[in-house]
Amino acid sequence: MSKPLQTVKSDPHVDLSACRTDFPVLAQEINGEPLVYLDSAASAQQPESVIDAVAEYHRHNHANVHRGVHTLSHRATEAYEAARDAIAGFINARSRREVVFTSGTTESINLVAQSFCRPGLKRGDRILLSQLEHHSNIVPWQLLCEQTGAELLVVPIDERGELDLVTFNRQIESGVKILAIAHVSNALGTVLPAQELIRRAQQHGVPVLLDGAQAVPHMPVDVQALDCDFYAFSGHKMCGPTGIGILYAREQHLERMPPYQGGGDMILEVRFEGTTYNDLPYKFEAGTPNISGAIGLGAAVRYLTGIGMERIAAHESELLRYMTERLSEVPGIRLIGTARQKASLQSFLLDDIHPHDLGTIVDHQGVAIRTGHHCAMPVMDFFGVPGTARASLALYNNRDDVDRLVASLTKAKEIFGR
Amino acid sequence: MSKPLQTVKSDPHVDLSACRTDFPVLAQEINGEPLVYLDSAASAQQPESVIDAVAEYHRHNHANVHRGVHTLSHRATEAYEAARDAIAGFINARSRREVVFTSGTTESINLVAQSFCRPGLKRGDRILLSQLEHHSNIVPWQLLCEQTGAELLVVPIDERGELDLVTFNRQIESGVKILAIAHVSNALGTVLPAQELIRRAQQHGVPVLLDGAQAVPHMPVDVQALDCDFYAFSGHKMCGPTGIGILYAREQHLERMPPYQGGGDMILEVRFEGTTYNDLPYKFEAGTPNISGAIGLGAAVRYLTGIGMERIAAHESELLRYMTERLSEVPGIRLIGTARQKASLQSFLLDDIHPHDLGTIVDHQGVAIRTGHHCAMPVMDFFGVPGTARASLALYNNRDDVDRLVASLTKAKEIFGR
Amino acid sequence: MNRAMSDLSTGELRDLYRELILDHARSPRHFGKLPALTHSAEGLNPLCGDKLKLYLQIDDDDRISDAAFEGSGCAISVASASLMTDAIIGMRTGEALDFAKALIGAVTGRISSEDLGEDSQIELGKLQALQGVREFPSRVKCATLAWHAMNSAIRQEQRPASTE
Amino acid sequence: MNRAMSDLSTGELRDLYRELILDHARSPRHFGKLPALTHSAEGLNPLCGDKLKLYLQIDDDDRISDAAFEGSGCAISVASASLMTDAIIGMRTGEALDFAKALIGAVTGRISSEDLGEDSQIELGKLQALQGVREFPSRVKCATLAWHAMNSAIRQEQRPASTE
Ligand SMILES: Cc1ncc(COP(=O)(O)O)c(C=O)c1O
Ligand SMILES: Cc1ncc(COP(=O)(O)O)c(C=O)c1O
Repeated sequence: MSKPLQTVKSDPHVDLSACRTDFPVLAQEINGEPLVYLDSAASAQQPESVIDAVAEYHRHNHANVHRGVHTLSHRATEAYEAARDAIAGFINARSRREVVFTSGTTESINLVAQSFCRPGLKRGDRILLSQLEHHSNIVPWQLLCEQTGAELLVVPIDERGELDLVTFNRQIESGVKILAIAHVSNALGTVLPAQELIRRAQQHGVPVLLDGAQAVPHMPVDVQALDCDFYAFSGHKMCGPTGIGILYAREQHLERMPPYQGGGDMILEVRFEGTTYNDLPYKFEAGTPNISGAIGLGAAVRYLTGIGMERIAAHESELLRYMTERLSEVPGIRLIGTARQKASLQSFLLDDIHPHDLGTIVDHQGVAIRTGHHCAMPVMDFFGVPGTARASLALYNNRDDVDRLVASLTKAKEIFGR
Repeated sequence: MSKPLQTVKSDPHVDLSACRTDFPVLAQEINGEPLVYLDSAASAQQPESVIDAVAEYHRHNHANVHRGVHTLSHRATEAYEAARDAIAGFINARSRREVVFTSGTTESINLVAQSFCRPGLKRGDRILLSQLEHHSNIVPWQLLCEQTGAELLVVPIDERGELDLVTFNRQIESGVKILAIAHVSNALGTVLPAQELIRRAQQHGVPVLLDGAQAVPHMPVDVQALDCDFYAFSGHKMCGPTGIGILYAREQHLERMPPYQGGGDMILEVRFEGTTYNDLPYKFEAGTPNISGAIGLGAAVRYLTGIGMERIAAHESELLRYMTERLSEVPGIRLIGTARQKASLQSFLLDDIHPHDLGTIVDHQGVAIRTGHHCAMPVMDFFGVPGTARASLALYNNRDDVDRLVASLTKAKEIFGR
Repeated sequence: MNRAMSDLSTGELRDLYRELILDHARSPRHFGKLPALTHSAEGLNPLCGDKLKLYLQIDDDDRISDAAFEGSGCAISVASASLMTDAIIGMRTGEALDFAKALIGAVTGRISSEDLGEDSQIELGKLQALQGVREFPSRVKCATLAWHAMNSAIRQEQRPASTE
Repeated sequence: MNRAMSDLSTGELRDLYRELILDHARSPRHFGKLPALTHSAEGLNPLCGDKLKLYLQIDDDDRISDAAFEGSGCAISVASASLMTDAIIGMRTGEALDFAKALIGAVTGRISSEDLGEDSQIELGKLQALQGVREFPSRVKCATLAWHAMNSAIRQEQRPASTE
C-alpha cells in the first residue's frame, strides 16, 4: 500500500518524504497557506489506501457479519476477521482471541473497569493511576470508585513530566487492585518505562492496563514482550477510522470476565431463563460491530507495516529532536514536558499569550496545532497552567512543517506586540 | 442527493426505481447472476452519497472534534454536529440535547439499562419485554437482572406473531420498572402498536424504551408523537455506516442519569477529587466519537429525507404485499410471521429444507437472504423451528427481486428432490 | 418470473448436495441417545443455529465402541454427524482424532484428499462426499461441527464446542 | 525557515486582536472578588479550558450595582468579560439580558450591529470591538462565555454555564 520510498536524504531509513502524498487531506491550503498538520495526537489523517478500503468495502462487499450464509455476508465476515488477524499480528498478540474490537481507547478502558474490576472491588480497594493520565484513563476509574467505594491512588510526576518512581515503588506495594497507566503521555510526550512498571507490578501481583493510544502510532508495540494484562488503543490515532479501537487482553482474563454489553453476536444461545455467551473475543463484541471501521483499521495497520514501525519511530524521533531544538530558540517560549524519553509531540507556552490565542494565530497561517488542556487537566494543574499549545507529529510530517510552525509563532509575538 | 425520480409505473408516489442505481453494491453479479439483495434487515446498503460523504470528510476535513481551534477541527465539529441536527429533525426530537450518538442500537439499550435502570433497581423489581425481542433487547436486561436481582417479565405472542395484549395489560399493571420493546420485529416483521403500548405504560407510570432498529429505516418515526422515553436505532440499518447509532431520550431522564462511560469530552472539569460532567448530550459521549460514522449517518438521513419516508413506506408495503403473495404460491412454504400490521420482511420455511441449506442454494443463484435465528431465539422457540429464511426489503428493492427469490426457491426444491 | 435461471453452476450445488449427503441428512444414522455413554459434548454453530449433542461410549481399551448424536441442523451438519458416527465406531480415540484432523483439513481445503492418502494412510472413504463443501466457504463450519464436538468429547472439555 | 510568511490576511487577525481587546486582556477591569455579591455564576468553555467566575451585586431595584470576575482565559474571553462588567454596571437586569442577547447575536453574526441600532435601540458601543470574532467561528464561544455566565447569574442557575 505504501509507495516505494525514494532516498533523497542521508539516512535512507528515516526518510519518509514519499509518504506525504499518500494523505490527500494534506494537499490543501488553509487560510491561503499550505496546510501544516501538527495535531496527529488528537487524531491522525488517513492515507488514500484506508479511505479506499472503506469505500470499496461499501461499494462491493458490505453485509452484516457472522450470521449470514450469502456471499456478501461471507466476504464481510472474512474482511472483518482478517482485520483482526492483521491487528493481532501488529501488536504480537498470542492469539486473535485476545483482540477485542471496541469503539476506541475510551471504551476499552471502561470495559476493563466494569468487567474486570467492578465485580470484585470493595470499599477501600485501591486503583493506581498517574498524574499524567488522559481523562479517558481517569474518569472510568472515578465512576468505578463511585460505584464501589474504591479509591484512586495517583503516582506523581516531576517537573520534567517523568514519573516519580520512588513513590510508585511504594504505592505498588500497598495492595492496589490494578495499575492503569499511559504508555505515552498525550500532553507531555513522556514515554513511560512500561517494562519496568509492569515488572514491579507483577512482583506484587498487580494486573496492569496500559493506555497505548499515543504509543501504538509511533513505535513498535509488542504486548507479549511487555507482558501487560491489558492494552488499549484507538484506530483514529494510527491513520485508521474513528469509532474503532482495540482492547488487547490476556485470554485468561477475558475467559473469566463477565460480558460488558449484552446483545447479538456475543451469545451462543439465548433463552429467557439464561444465556450462553459466545467464545472469545465475541463475548465482548455485542451487536453489529463497526465493520467498516475494523476493515479501515486493518488497512491502516497494513499501511504502517508496509513502511515499518521502526522506521516511523526513527523518523519521528529525529523530527521531534529538530522540533524541540527549533522551538527552544524562540524567545519567550516555555517547553512543558521535557522527559528524557519522549515521543512525537511537544507542549509549550509562549510569553503570556494564552494558548487558545496562539492556536488561532498559527491556524491563520495554515498551521494546525492543538491548544487547551488536552484532556489532561491534572497535568495542567501540576504545571499551574490553564492549558498549553501542543505540536504533535506523525509519519507524514517533515522539517518544513516545523519551520512553518516556528515562523507562525513569530507572527504571534508580533500581533501581541512582543 | 437522490436522483430525480421517473414515473414509469401507475402510482408515481411509490415508484422508487430510479433510486436503485444510487447503490453501487447492487450493480454486481454473484455466482454469475445479478445480485438480488434481500438482507437489508441485517444491514442495509449505502447510496453513493453516503460513501462519498465519509470519503470526502477524510480527504478534506478530518480532525478531532470539540477540542480544537484550528480550521479542520472546526470543520469536523460543524459536520459532526450538523449530523446530529439532521437526525434530531428526522425523528422530530424536541432538542438536539436529546440525541446521543452511540455505536448502535445495542449500545443504546445497554446504556439505558445501566445508566437509567441500574442505579435504582432492587431485587425482585420487574422489567417487561416481549417474546419477539432481538437478543440486543434481551441480553442487556438479563445482565442487569444478574447485577441487581431484578426479574424479566415477557409479553407472549400468538401464532401470527402479534403481541398478546390481554396479558400485556395485566403485566403492565404489575409494577414494572421499564417496558423495553421492539417497534418492529426483525424476525417476524410485526409492527407493534407502539402508541397504544406507550399510552398504557404511561397510565401506570412505566417508562418505555422502543427498540426502533427495524422501524426507522422503513417508516416515518416521530418520537414526540410516540411520546416514548427512549428510542434506539442503528445507522447501518438505514443506509448509514456501521459503528454508529442513536439513543433518543427525554432530556429530563438524561439530566438525571449518571454517565455510562467515562472519558474525554463527557466532562467539563476533571480533578482527582471529582469531576464535573459536560452538558447534554455530551455527558453520554465519552471519548473521541465515531465522527465519520455520524457524518455518514447524517448523509443517510438526508438521502432518505430527499426521497421521503412516506414514499419509502408506501413502496415497501406494496412490495411486501407482492412478496407475501408470491411466496404463498410456492408449494410447501410455511410463512412465519403473519401479523396484520407488518413491515418490510417475511420469514418462511420451505418443505423440510433447513433454512441454512436454502440460504446456500438461493445465494448460488445470486439471491442474498438471511437464514437462522435472526438473533431472536425466543421467537424460534415459540414457533418450534431452529431458524427461518428471511427475505427483507429496502427502498432499493423491486418486484424483479421478489420474482428472482421465488424462482430460486423452486431450484431448491429441485435440488432436494421435491 | 421475468428471467430464466441459468443452470450454469448447478454442478457445484449438486456436488455439495450429493445423494449420499441428502440420504444421510434425511435418514441420519446413529441418531438418538446412548444409554451407556462415557463421553459427550455439545456443538453449537452460532451462525445458523446448528446444535448437536454427541455421545460416545469409549471402552477401557480406549476404543470408541458406540457413538450417537441428537440435535438439529442443516443437511450438511446432520449428514456430517451421521457419516462421522458411522465411521468412528470401532476406532481408537487417537485414530478418531487424527481422522477428524484429516477431515477438517480436507473440507477446509488445507489438505487435499490425495495428499492425505499418501502421507497419513487415512482414507476418508465415504467422507469424501463432504468435500463439495470446499466451494462453499460459508458452509465449512456446518461440515466440521460434529468433528469439533468429537474432539471436545474425547478431550472432555466443558464448554460447548463452537465453530467460531 | 525556508519560506516567507505571507501577510495577506493579517488584517483579519488585527481585527480580532484590536488594541482595545489586547488592552482589556492585559489589564482586565473589575477583576477580582465582590465582597457584597448577590448573584454569581461560573462559566466554563470545555473547548479551551477558559474558566471564569462572575459576581454581581444586584440591588432591590433590580439594578446591577457592581460586577466583577475572576478566572483565566484567552485574550478574547478575558477582554469580553472585562468589557462586559464595565458595560453592565448600572443597568437593570432586564436591560443587561437584552444587551447580552444583542452582543451574542452580533458576534455570532446572527444580528449585524447596524440592524441592532435601528431595531432595538441597543448600542454596543465599545463592545463592537468584539465583532472581529465573527471571522473566527471557533472563537465565538470565547467571546460569549462571560455573557452566558451573566445570563446564568441573573437567572440564578445552579450548573456552570458552558458554551457547548
Ligand atoms: C429489532 C432489532 N433490535 C436490535 C438490533 C441490534 O442492532 P445493532 O446490531 O445494530 O446494535 C437489531 C439488528 O441487529 C434489530 O433488528
Ligand atoms: C493517552 C490517551 N489516552 C486515551 C485517549 C482516548 O482515546 P479515544 O478518544 O480515541 O477514546 C487519548 C486520545 O484522545 C489519549 O491520547
